Amino acid sequence: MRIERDNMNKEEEFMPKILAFLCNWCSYAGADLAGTSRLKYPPSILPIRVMCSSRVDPLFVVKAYLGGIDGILVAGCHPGDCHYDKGNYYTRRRFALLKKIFEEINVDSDRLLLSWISASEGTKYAKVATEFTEKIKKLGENSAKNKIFL
Amino acid sequence: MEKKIGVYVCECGPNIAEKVDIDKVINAVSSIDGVAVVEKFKLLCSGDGKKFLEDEIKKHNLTHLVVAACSPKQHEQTFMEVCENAGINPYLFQLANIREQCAWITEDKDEATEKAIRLTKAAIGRVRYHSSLEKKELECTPNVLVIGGGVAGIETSLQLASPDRKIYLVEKSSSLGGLVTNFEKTFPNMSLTSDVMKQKIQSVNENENIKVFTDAEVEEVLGFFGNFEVKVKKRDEDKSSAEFNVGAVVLATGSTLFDPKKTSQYGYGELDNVVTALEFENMNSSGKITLKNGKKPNSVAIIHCVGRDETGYCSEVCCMYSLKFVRYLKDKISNVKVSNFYSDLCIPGKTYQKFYDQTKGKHVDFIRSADLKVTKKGDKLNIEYKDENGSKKNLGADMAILAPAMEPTSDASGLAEVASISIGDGGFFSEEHEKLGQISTTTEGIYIAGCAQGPKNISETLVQADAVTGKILSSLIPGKKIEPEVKISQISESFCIGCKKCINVCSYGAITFDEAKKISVVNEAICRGCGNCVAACPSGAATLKHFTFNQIYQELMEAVQ
Amino acid sequence: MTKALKINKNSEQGIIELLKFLLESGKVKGVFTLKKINKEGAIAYSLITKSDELKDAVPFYPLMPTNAGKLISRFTLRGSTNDPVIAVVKPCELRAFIELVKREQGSLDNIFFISSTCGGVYPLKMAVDNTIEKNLSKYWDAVMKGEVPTDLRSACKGCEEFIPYTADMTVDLIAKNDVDKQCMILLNNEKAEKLTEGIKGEFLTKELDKGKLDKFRTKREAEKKKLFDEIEAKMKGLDGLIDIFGKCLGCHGCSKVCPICYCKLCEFESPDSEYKPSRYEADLEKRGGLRVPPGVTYFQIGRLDHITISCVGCGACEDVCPADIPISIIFKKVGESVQKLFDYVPGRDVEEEIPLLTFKKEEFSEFED
Amino acid sequence: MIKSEDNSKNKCAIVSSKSDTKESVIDFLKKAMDEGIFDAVLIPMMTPAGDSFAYVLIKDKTLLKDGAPLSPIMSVQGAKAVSSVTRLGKGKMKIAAVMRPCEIRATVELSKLGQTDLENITLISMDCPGVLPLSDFLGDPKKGMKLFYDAAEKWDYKPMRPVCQICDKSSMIAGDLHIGTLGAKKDTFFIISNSQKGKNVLDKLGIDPKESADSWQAKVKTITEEKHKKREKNLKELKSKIGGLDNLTDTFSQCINCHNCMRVCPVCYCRLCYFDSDKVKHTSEDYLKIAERKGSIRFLPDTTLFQMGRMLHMSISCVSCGACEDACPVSIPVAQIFSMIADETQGLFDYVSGRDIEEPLPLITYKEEELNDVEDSND
Repeated sequence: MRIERDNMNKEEEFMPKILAFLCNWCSYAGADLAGTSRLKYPPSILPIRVMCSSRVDPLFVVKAYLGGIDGILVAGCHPGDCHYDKGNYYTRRRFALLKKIFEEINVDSDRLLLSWISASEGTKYAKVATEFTEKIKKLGENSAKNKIFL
Repeated sequence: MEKKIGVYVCECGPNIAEKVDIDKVINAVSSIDGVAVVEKFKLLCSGDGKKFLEDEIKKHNLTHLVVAACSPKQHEQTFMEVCENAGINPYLFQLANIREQCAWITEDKDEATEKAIRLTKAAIGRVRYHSSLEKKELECTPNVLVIGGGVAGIETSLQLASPDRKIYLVEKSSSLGGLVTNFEKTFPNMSLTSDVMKQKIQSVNENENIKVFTDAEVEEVLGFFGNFEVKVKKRDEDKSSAEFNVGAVVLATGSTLFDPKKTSQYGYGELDNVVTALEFENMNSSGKITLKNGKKPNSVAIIHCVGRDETGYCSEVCCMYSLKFVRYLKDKISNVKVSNFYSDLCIPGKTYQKFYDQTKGKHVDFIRSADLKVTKKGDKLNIEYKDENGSKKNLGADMAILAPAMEPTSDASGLAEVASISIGDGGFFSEEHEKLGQISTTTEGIYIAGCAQGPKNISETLVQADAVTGKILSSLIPGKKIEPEVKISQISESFCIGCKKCINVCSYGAITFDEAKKISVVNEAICRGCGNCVAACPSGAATLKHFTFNQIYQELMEAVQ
Repeated sequence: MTKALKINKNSEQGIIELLKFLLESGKVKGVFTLKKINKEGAIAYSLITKSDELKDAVPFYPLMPTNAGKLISRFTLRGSTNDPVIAVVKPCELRAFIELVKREQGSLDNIFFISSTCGGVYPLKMAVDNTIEKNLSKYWDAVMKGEVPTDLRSACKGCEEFIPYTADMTVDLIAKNDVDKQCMILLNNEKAEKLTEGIKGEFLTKELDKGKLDKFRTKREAEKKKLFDEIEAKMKGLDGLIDIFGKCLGCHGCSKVCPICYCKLCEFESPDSEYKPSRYEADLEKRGGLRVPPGVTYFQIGRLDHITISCVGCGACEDVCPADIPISIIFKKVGESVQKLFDYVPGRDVEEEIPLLTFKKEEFSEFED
Repeated sequence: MIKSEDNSKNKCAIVSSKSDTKESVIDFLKKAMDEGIFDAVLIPMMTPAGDSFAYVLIKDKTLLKDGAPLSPIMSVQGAKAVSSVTRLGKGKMKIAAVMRPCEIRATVELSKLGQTDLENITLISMDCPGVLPLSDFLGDPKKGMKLFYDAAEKWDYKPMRPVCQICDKSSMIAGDLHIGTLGAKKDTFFIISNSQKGKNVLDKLGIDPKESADSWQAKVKTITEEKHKKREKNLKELKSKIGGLDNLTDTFSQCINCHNCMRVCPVCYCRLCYFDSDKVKHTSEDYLKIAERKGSIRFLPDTTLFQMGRMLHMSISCVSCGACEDACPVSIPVAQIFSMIADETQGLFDYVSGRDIEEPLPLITYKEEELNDVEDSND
């Protein structure tokens, strides 16, 4: 017996909801630049501004995932360019750990993405947003959103 | 008190209005709990717009403000000021970015509208959990401690000293000037150094706003930007010490030269007529370039890259001063034959190539070599080497000048500890950021100028002195208090278990350990609010103001609801 | 080759002899070891200061009532002990303590460790109805033959870290057919040599029999593979996870006894983990229904994130789980994988930095987009 | 709410349905949701793997059919579920919580302790046949299901947990509504309102409680008295077994300080337990000193202190629900011990935990003249 709600509307095309944790100094600025350059990318990406990618507690990612969010992007300055010297190196380790755990317990590790996007990489941001959205579309909706027994 | 949130959507002229159905946004958020008023306006960042917002806040007795407009990088500050003017705490405000990351990224108005609604809801969800934060002001002293009396230290001191800013210049040797005082001329324009230096040193000594300590060293630097307590001790017999407060510290301790004795291949210290660059400078300054036997050398080998393998880096300046030595030699001994042995030539920049072109020529050879060894052959020196093809060659010379690598001074690591900054590549002080923070360190208010940060020439050193001066002049203004970051981390005394993870990951040394209570404590004057410690803390004892768990969590849950 | 001390008594009695000598000679002030604490035969870790109390000590009893690493952490939490103390612990307990020391939750000063090649322990449940006592001779038989008793705890059955890393003294127990006659104590460092100076016994040089231990490891590996395969078959995405953790009571006993869980207040019991009414309303809107209290899966994944990097696979979590969830195997499996990722062995060396508190400038590019 | 030990005035309604009691209870809840009386229902439900039960807050009515009021086990004490939903505020939803009497009583205690806001909650209790020991059930859930439902039907409490076997409050009316199944026909149940809130629910559903509850009450009385007798006997035995410090210490000798009992206890509500706090962490010198005094101490040494401390902290609110015993990995009869202590401590103040929401907690009130027998008589 599996109790869950099937409240998906299958008619409509699936537009994923993707959270993007963006560091204030690089990636958020990069995302802004994508906009000011009028680059087009899917509106599926919902930005959350943090001062440094190292503020992203992996538990936010777990919570967001179990909350049913389809994809989670963590983006920060390129390694070596962290505004706070070395925060993103820790981000990378924490992310590697979390992703490994997701792989190991066999839940959607593909829904997690780490990317380095500088303030001048508007194009890269638009590209990452587009490609990640496409990837998530292929994966389909995160089934966690209908689960009752989490 | 009941929350009354005001939500204002900016049309941004046509920028948002044409791409987002603003009325739909207004509709979608107006019934949210706590939202007292939702309005749109043509251009909220304009004078009219700001006035409008201010009036609205007062009219509706708003407790919180949400503006849906452009990026916080554009106008967060603007609207925070509006809040302040209207009498609410500027941190009870949140800006939803519905322009750069919404209106401008899609042609589909429906999609943009939906996203705008989400972002606005997220901002409302977040602002509900904002807390008032108070700006803090700290008294500070504009005085500056400069450590090292070479080119960098002297230049910084002279530029900064003023009647309302006292400079303490601490030099460990008995006189000011540093390495440069050994040089007769400087490349590439071969101008006379000594006159300029003498003048500068005199200016320092005559400047009543600069207190010079020679034969002295810095024993203690405690505190933080704006308020460092410094202890200086004389190295002389009475070991007298002085204590004073400064707002900033400049590390300008320069560099020293690699000791060629550390490697036997050059025969330095064993063979006659093998001299170091510095010894040669002195020889030249004294006017007589002679061999041990008093004769003038007919052939000279200048050996570049001495110690490059050992130190693991190119010292940038040796090639250029070796060229300068060729000039010295050519000036003083006609027909002298000079052979330059190098592993790579470093001739950067817009003027050096010319200097090189003018220097090479008759009787001046440049030989790319490896596995070089200096031995004695009769009364001459013999330079054994492998040429570019790998074949063994020999060359005789009367004299060999070694151009050793530049190394950090022996007291660098001790000083780094005193100033709580770190040592980086090659043992030099490590700058805050390889690209973005060359003269600052991870400790705010402690700066590096000149060769203490890594090998560089005099002009580069002077540029750094200028940069440090600029930083200090703009951030440490006499009579003005400093405002430390407000959005900083804090650690709950009752939840902290004292595992020091936070201390480990902090780049700024902003967290100290209270040994008595066995817990971590944030130094509010130092923390810069990155939040790294918060994610490192397993028990949620650390939080980041304005980016608390709840604030971020509410924002993200509302965004995807 | 290391120096070794041979005492002509069975291994357990030999160690008791050594402990007695240490207490009586004043070389240590206290001894940490498993001990029978009442006439019913309840076994608990005890801190012993008088040598006659050692008569009830059972240093190698196949039971881990609590992870001793956690206990010694508690003992030294408020500062290192002034008086020397010696503890007889299992390899995983020692590793746990080293991990705790790295987190400032204990001090190695003045504490000496005796450990052994470890044959594993029985489930806590078996201590309750006294079945361990009945199984003792079977257990030692298996240990001497280098076999894995079938009713051991699953964490122990699949454990390959049965040789202590940082013990001062190591008693060789596994696959040695004379442990019932003699006690061979390897003295791994000068401290150990100094401590044993003056004791009656034979000093010689000796080392662990690598061949025999490798053979034993192969058996454990096979057991581990079975356990891992079993759990892997259940880990079928989120639904599999919900099936596994569905019966979790939310008692958090696993974290309470976990030696790596050292927080004063667990993140998952903090205000941040509470649901506000609005959150319930939003979730119900989406899901139609929600388990209350919510978050058992979140708790488990969160704990995996917090501790697997240092999980020593001691199995304490599973022992206390009232819902019999195979936590220890899940944590062991994930732990093995993440520890490999960072090339880290928890408790191997106190100087080895916890991977999340350090970094290399160039690494993990495979995790970046 | 009225003091409900005196049930004689109770009037009830008899609700009937097509099929069995469970179905009719679900039907009743569904109707109430249809009428908009409740927006959501808190009720146990089987987990997807089919090996346990958990409380689920249901908003989607179609899920109700899977509700399992009176599940065979108590994996989570219902009061903890109610507290989780309302601790931070009453919220907008009107919720019916269908629970066992001991769960309702614990909820009432938590409400007194500020751990739940019951304004939007309607507490519905049911006659409780007891629950199976958790470990028995988890060992073979299929067998457990059959065992439980067969026994429950016959009101045979022998397979149930020891503390359930001696529960004399298994039909206690403590919530807003009580569903009586004892003495009812298979497809009916009695419903009794116990508060204005409960009355309003019945009103809105057009149910008029005008029938006599005598037959239910008679049956309750028989069973309660039977269990009460057994209770007196068992607790007397227990008392002789654990009385005295040595016996007590022996009883807790297997305790491994996992504090599971405290964590699952519905009335242990502290964010950080005193016994997990810094206050119980000593220096090595202190530990050694204690050890030296006795020659040897178990480590950690404070097991008995923890249990006695817990008696002091929560026995006054203990509802004898048995969750602690279920969660104890070393099978200490904690629930029976605490139930015994609770009888004594609550008796001291003529207090019955969870009986009445208006009744103040004994230790936060006092009378000027009371408890003279605990005072030194020399005054």
